[in-house]
Amino acid sequence: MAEGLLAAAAFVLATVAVGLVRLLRGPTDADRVMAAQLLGTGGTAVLLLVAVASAAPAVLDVALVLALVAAFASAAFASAVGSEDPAGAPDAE
Amino acid sequence: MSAGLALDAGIVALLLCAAGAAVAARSAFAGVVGFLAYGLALALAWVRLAAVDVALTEAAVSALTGVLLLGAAVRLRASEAAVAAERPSRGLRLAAALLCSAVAAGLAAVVLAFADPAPSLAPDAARRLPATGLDNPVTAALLSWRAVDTLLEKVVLLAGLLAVWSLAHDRAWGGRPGPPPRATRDGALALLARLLPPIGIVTGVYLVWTAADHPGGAFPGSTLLAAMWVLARMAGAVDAPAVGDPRLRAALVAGPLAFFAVGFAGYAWADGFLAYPAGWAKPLIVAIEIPMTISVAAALALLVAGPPVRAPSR
Amino acid sequence: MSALLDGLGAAAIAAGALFFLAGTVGLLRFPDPLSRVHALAKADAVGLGLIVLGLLPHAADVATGAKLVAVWALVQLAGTAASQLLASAARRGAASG
Amino acid sequence: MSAETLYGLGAALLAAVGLYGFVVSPHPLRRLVGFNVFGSAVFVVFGVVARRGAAAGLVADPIPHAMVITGIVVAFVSTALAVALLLRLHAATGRASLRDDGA
Repeated sequence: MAEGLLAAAAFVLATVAVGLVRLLRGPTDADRVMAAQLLGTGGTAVLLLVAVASAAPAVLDVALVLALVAAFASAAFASAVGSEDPAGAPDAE
Repeated sequence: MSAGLALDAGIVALLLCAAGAAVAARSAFAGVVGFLAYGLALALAWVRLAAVDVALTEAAVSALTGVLLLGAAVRLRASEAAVAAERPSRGLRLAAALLCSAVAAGLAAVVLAFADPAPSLAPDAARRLPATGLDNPVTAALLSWRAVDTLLEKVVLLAGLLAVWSLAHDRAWGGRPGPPPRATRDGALALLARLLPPIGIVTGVYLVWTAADHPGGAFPGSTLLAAMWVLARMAGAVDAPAVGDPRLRAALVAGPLAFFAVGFAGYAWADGFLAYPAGWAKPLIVAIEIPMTISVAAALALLVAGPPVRAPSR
Repeated sequence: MSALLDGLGAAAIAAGALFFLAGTVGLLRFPDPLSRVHALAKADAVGLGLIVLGLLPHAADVATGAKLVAVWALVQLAGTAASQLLASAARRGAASG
Repeated sequence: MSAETLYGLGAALLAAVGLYGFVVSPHPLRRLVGFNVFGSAVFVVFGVVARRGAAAGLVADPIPHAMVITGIVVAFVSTALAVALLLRLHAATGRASLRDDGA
C-alpha cells in the first residue's frame, strides 16, 4: 500500500514539475507565478501522500504550513504589482 | 527501483530544474519565482531526509523570502535592462562554468567518500535526551546542548534588523517602515488577510508548543506568526509600528534577555553558562521559548517591512 | 468492506493525480493567462480534494483525518483566493500590455 | 544508489548552479538568488550527513539539523539585509548596478 501511495506522490510531483516550463516561458509574470502556485498545491499533495505512506503524522504539519503559505507568492505578487503603478505595469516581455 | 527512490529522484530533478530556472531565467522576476519553486522542492527534500523540523522551518521561511524577493524584483524591474549590459563575456562565463563544475566535482567526491559507518552524535543525543525532559532531540539541541548557537543567532537577528534600520534617512529615524497602509481594493487579498491569520496564528503557537516532544519549533512557529502579520500588512489591514516605539523594542529584546538571564543564572544554580539544574531543563526551556517566539516573530516581520521611511509623529 | 474502501481510496487518489496532470496540461497548452488560471484552479480544488478523500480511509486516527481535511480546506481557501488574485493581475497586465 | 547518495550528488550539482549564478549574473538581486541556492546546497549536504548518522533509535543525527535551522534563519536575515541595501542603492542612484562607473 505504501508503495502505491509513494508512486502516486512521484507521479503528482513529476506532473507539477513539468509546469515549470510555464515559469520559463511566461509570457506574463502572472503566468510564472501560476507555475509556482501549482507546484505549491502539488507539493502539499505529495506531502500528504508521503505522510500517510510512511505513517509519519509530523509530516502532516509540514503540509499544513505549506498550505498556509501557498498563497503568499500570489498575494505578494498581486500587492507588489498593485502598489507599484495604479495603471498596472505591462509585464509582457 | 522502489517508488520511494523514484520520488527522491523526482525531488532531486525538480531541485535542479528549479535552481536552473532561478539562475538562468530571462528576467530577475522569473528567477525569483524559480527560487520560490526551489524552496518548495527543498521542503520536500527535507521531509525525505527525515528532517521534519528543518522542513517546517524551510516552508515557513520561504513565504517571507518570497514576499521580500518578489517585492524587490517588481520594484527593480525598470533597472534591469541597464544592468544586463554588464553581463560578463562568453569566455569569462565559460571559465566560471568550468570552475563551478570543479566545485561540484569536488563536493561529489566528498559525498562519495563519506566514511562508513557515518560519524554521528545520535547515540549521544539519545543517551542525554531523558535528562532534558524533552522528546524532540532537535529542540534539545537548539535549546540545551547547542543553546549558545541559538542565543548568538538571536543576536545576529537583532544586529541584522539594526543594520536594515540604519539605512533610513535621518528624518525618518524612529518612524514607520513602508508607505501608509491603504486598504486593498482586491477582494481576494482582503479575504485572505482576514481568514488566514487566525488559522496561521493558531498553527504557529501549536508548532512552538509541540516542539518539546514532536517536530515543530520556535523558529517555524514565529516565522508563521510573522508571515501572517506580513499578509495583513500587504492587504493594508495593519500598519507597521514606529521603530522607535518602546513597546516594540521591549518585544524585540525580550527573548535574548530571557535567554541571557537563564544563561547567567546557570553559574549560580548549575555548573556554568546556560547549564540547567537537573529536573529544571524543560520548564526553563519553555520559559525561554515563549519570549523568544515573540522576539523572533517581531524581528522577522520587521526585516520584511524594511527601514523606516515615514518621519515619527511628534 | 475494507477492501471496498481501499479500492475506492485508490481510485480517488488516481483520479486526483489525473486532475493534477490535467492542470499541468492546461497550464502549458491553454492559449491565454485567464484560461490557464482556470486550469490551475481545478487542479488546486479538485485534485487535492480527491487525494485527501482517498487518503482518509488510511488515516490511523481521528487527529490525522482532521488534519487531512484541514489541509484540504486551507488549500481550498488559499488556492481559490490565489487564483482570483492571479486572474485579476493577468487581466490588468493584458489591458495595459 | 541509496537515497542519501542521490541527495548528496544532487546537492553538489546545486552548489555549482548556485555558485555560477552568483558569479556570472550582473543583476545584484539575481546574485542574491544564486547565493541562496549555493547556501541551501550546503545545508542539503549537512542533511545527508545527518541522515547517514541515524542511530540509537533516532531517524537522523539531530545536531546537524539544529545547525541547519539556525543557518536557514541567518540566511534569511542576510538576504533581507541585502535586499534592503539594494533597494536603498536603487532609491539613491536610480540604478541597481554595483559598478562605480555604471558602465
